[in-house]
Amino acid sequence: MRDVAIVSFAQAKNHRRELRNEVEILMPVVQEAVARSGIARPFDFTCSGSSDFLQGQPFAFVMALDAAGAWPPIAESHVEMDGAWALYEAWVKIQTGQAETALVYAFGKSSPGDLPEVLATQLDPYVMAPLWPDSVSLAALQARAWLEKTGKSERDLAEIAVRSLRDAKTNPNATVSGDFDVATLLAAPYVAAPLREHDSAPICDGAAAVVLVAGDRARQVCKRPAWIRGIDHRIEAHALGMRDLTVSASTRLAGEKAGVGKAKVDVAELYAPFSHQEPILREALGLGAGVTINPSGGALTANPMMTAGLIRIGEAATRIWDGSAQRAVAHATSGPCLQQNLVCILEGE
Amino acid sequence: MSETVSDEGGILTAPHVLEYPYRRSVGPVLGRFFTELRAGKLVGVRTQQGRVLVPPQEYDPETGAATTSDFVEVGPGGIVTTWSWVTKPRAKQPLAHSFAWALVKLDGADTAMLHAVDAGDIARMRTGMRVRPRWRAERVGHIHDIECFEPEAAR
Amino acid sequence: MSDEQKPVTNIKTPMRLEYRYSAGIATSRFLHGIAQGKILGQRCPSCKKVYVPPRGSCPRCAVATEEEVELSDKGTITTYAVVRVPSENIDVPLPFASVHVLLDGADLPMFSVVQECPLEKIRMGMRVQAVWVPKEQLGPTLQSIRYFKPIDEPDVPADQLRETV
Amino acid sequence: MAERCAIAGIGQTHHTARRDDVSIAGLLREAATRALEDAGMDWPDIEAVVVGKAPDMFEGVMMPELYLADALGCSGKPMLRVHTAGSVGGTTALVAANLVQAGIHERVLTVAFEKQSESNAMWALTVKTPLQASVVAGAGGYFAPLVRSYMNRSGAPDDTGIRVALKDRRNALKNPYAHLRDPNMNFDTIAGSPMLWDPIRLHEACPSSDGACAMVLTSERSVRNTQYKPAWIHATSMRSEPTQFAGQEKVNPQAGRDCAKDLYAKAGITDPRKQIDMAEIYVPFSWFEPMWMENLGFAKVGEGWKMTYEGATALDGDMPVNCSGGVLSSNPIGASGMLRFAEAAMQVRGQAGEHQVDGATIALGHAYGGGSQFFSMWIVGSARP
Repeated sequence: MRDVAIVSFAQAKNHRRELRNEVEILMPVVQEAVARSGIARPFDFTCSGSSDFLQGQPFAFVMALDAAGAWPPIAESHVEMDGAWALYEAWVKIQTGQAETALVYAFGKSSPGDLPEVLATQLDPYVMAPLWPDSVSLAALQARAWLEKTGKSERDLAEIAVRSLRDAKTNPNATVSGDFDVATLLAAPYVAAPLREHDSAPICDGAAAVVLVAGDRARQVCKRPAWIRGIDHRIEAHALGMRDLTVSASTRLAGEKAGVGKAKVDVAELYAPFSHQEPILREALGLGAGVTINPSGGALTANPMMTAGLIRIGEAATRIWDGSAQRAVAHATSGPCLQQNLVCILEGE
Repeated sequence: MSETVSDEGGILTAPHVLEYPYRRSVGPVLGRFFTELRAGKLVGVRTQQGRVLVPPQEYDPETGAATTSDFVEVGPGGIVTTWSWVTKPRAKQPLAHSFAWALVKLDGADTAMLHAVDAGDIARMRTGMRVRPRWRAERVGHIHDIECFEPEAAR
Repeated sequence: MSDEQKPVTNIKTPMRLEYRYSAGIATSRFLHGIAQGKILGQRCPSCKKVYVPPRGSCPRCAVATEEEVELSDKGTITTYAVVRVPSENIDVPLPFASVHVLLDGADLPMFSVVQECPLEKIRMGMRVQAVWVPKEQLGPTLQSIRYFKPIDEPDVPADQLRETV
Repeated sequence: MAERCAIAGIGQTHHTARRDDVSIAGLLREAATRALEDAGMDWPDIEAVVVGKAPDMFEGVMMPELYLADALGCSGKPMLRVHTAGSVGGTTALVAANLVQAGIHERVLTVAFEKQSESNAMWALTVKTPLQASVVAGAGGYFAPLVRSYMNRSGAPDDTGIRVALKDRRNALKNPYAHLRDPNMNFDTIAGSPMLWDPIRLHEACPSSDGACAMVLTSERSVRNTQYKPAWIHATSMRSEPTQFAGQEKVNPQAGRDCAKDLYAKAGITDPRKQIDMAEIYVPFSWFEPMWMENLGFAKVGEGWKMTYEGATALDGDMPVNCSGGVLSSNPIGASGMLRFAEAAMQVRGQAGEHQVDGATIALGHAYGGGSQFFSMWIVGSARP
């Protein structure tokens, strides 16, 4: 495999409700990522991630191209997925030798609709979607299964939320942050028992962009490139009643293929939009007590759909650039109850 | 200005509805499932490895291999393998009052299916409890032919 | 159930999702202009081209656009089609002429409709002007421009429209 | 450094207005199992799956690849979902090919589909957005003015579009999978069909179809000994430009010209009309054949219509185009681009049956999408590159 590094990352502040259109949100983010990369346009490849259903408009990604810099014409593609998978496609393109540089971006506007209801349209259209189960209720099925299997409590989940919100205080882009205590959080009513508001990610709008560069060129433009030392993604059965919800088999497999266990991990940015999913992911990736989890505050403090996975990779890269980590793991997820997962290993020189 | 259009600090917003009455062809396997539902029966299908999938699928989710033509009547009772409690149901959801979402493993099935459980109160819900379908009187061959599940103990 | 009932082959799964659409900054400014009977484009700071309706960027230069330019409500048809098939998103009675109109002072055409003209008389290069709803009905929507109508000005030669289809 | 990539298996469904006999999963599996069988493989042989389709509103399933993972034997495997508007079928094949070319996977299944009958294509393509005066009536309403501009600039005879439609519909009679197969279709029925989006007549427009296409792409060492030898990818390219900007050339878009130029350079093609034996190109409205002939460099600007008029693009012409009947005869939008790519590969494998071009060894697959702004292409050959 060729050496490929992340050399820049930018993201929008993750507002709960963003009234700008997708081009207006993306343009400054893409410009910032491009400026920081030290690479002049055009990029050899551009790839983006988004989903039409979030804002209810077909071809939202087509208009978003206005922000990318697509003139003269560029080699470009789009996944109807989180931008983390767009980054994977760009990494593959570089591996084929057809590109040395790539711009990856993603955007998501969830605020125009009722996101938990919109996400019900992701389900099997014959036997699940017609019941309109919301995404929080489905996650709660998984949470209960996990709590009952492990003997953990709702207090353990609240502690994850408290830590995330505290860590997000240093993240200027977080939607929510602050000092909370477990007892206060536990006094709140259930949203979908056993989950309370703090157990699920805030709904927000956002955008992010990343620049990838191959080989020595990365060293020329970046003091300490975040090298992609492994990247893999796996999916598992869709129907919730056909899999063991208390583990994440696809994350475990992707982590093994990416090589998480080959060396010590300093930091992990895990895309866990629900509190109980963080320990499920930690277990699947074999991340022990010595690993700093989600120093950005994670998805529990900012969760722009189709973007938060790419943000995990960008946040992990940031820890490599600033020297606070030598080896970082980034994770992205998609689908109900962690159906599809991507794992990316980043290392400093 | 139209009353539905709002000016929010200079930016205009307006309601947008994405609506379509989708009509889905279901294929032979789900077709059998819905046909049996209309008759007040629940069936699964056997995989080549012998597992019984409920709802039945044309394929084994583990391997992609086609399932067999062996349909197996299951239930009607089953056990709740996990559940969550909805305090305020959304308009499109199966029940208008508080209810549980549950994965229900029907007797004779190897997989669990998603549906609502009308237990009245969260205190009546527990993992492992037995439930049975509450059938709609007018059935058309749809997942909604099961209005919901309800605790067996209620009967 | 009667045994005569046919097997189920189809199900109905209606979908209705409600959203609150936001027009964004540039389009909102444009629509506020329309509500005052003005057509406001935006000029690209880099290539100086004028966009209408503006979307807040020049896709050619990939830069944000800010500078507003008031445009004439007269323009030239660069190309057109006569629509004779119904479409759920369109309220105009059939058949109608769907046209690309290059407003005077703009550098790319906007999509609109021409009326008050026999369909067979419509041609590329034809000069047209916006017909607005009555002043008291003006609102922040493109429906404030009912349609374009022909005006008595000489056609613009085709070679001058080449880059503005 | 790229690995050679073979097209080892190809499958498609019968395309029709409403495939009422299958589920969405069943539709994909019909194409996929045919591709697997053609490649001499079964589900466990596949390492990764790449799915493509156009807007999710068609079926009303958001990111349907999640639900389809089980149906495509994807449990424990990587799955990608591509969406680049109408070009998506082609782009999806290129993303799948990249996985092999990069040496990441040995055997990749790629599937593209659309089950348009679950809703309505005109609705799904131009969903009404508030605060805008919607005057574009579906794809036909969008492309008809561009066709008029082409007619005006080129001075092409008015019946050029009718001739293209007649050729493609006749070709479709030789393709058992095609949607529109009317043996009585003739010049007069096309000419006499109603103008939907004047200058586009009903029979000069593509149908709305349900359908799927699948291919098994493999590394050289994974090719199995089956009835047909594999096709080989000689070159790929993709190019995009923004939807609308000042000074844009919409009739003969630069993204398409650049894409073809890049493609030919990679494939060592200097005279496309001589060196390419046949082409499957994305022609949803008949006039796009001459437009793309110019855009792809088969004809000089303004002269693409002459190829149609002189019969060059007919099955027995010197540059056969859309021998399968093309998009004009079958249009499951998400799959339409992949069908072009697959039909090109079928030709160089000699498996195109009645619509086979004798001795085809080099073929072009082409797809475009959005407002004539997304292009993807490949050159495939019977010989290893």
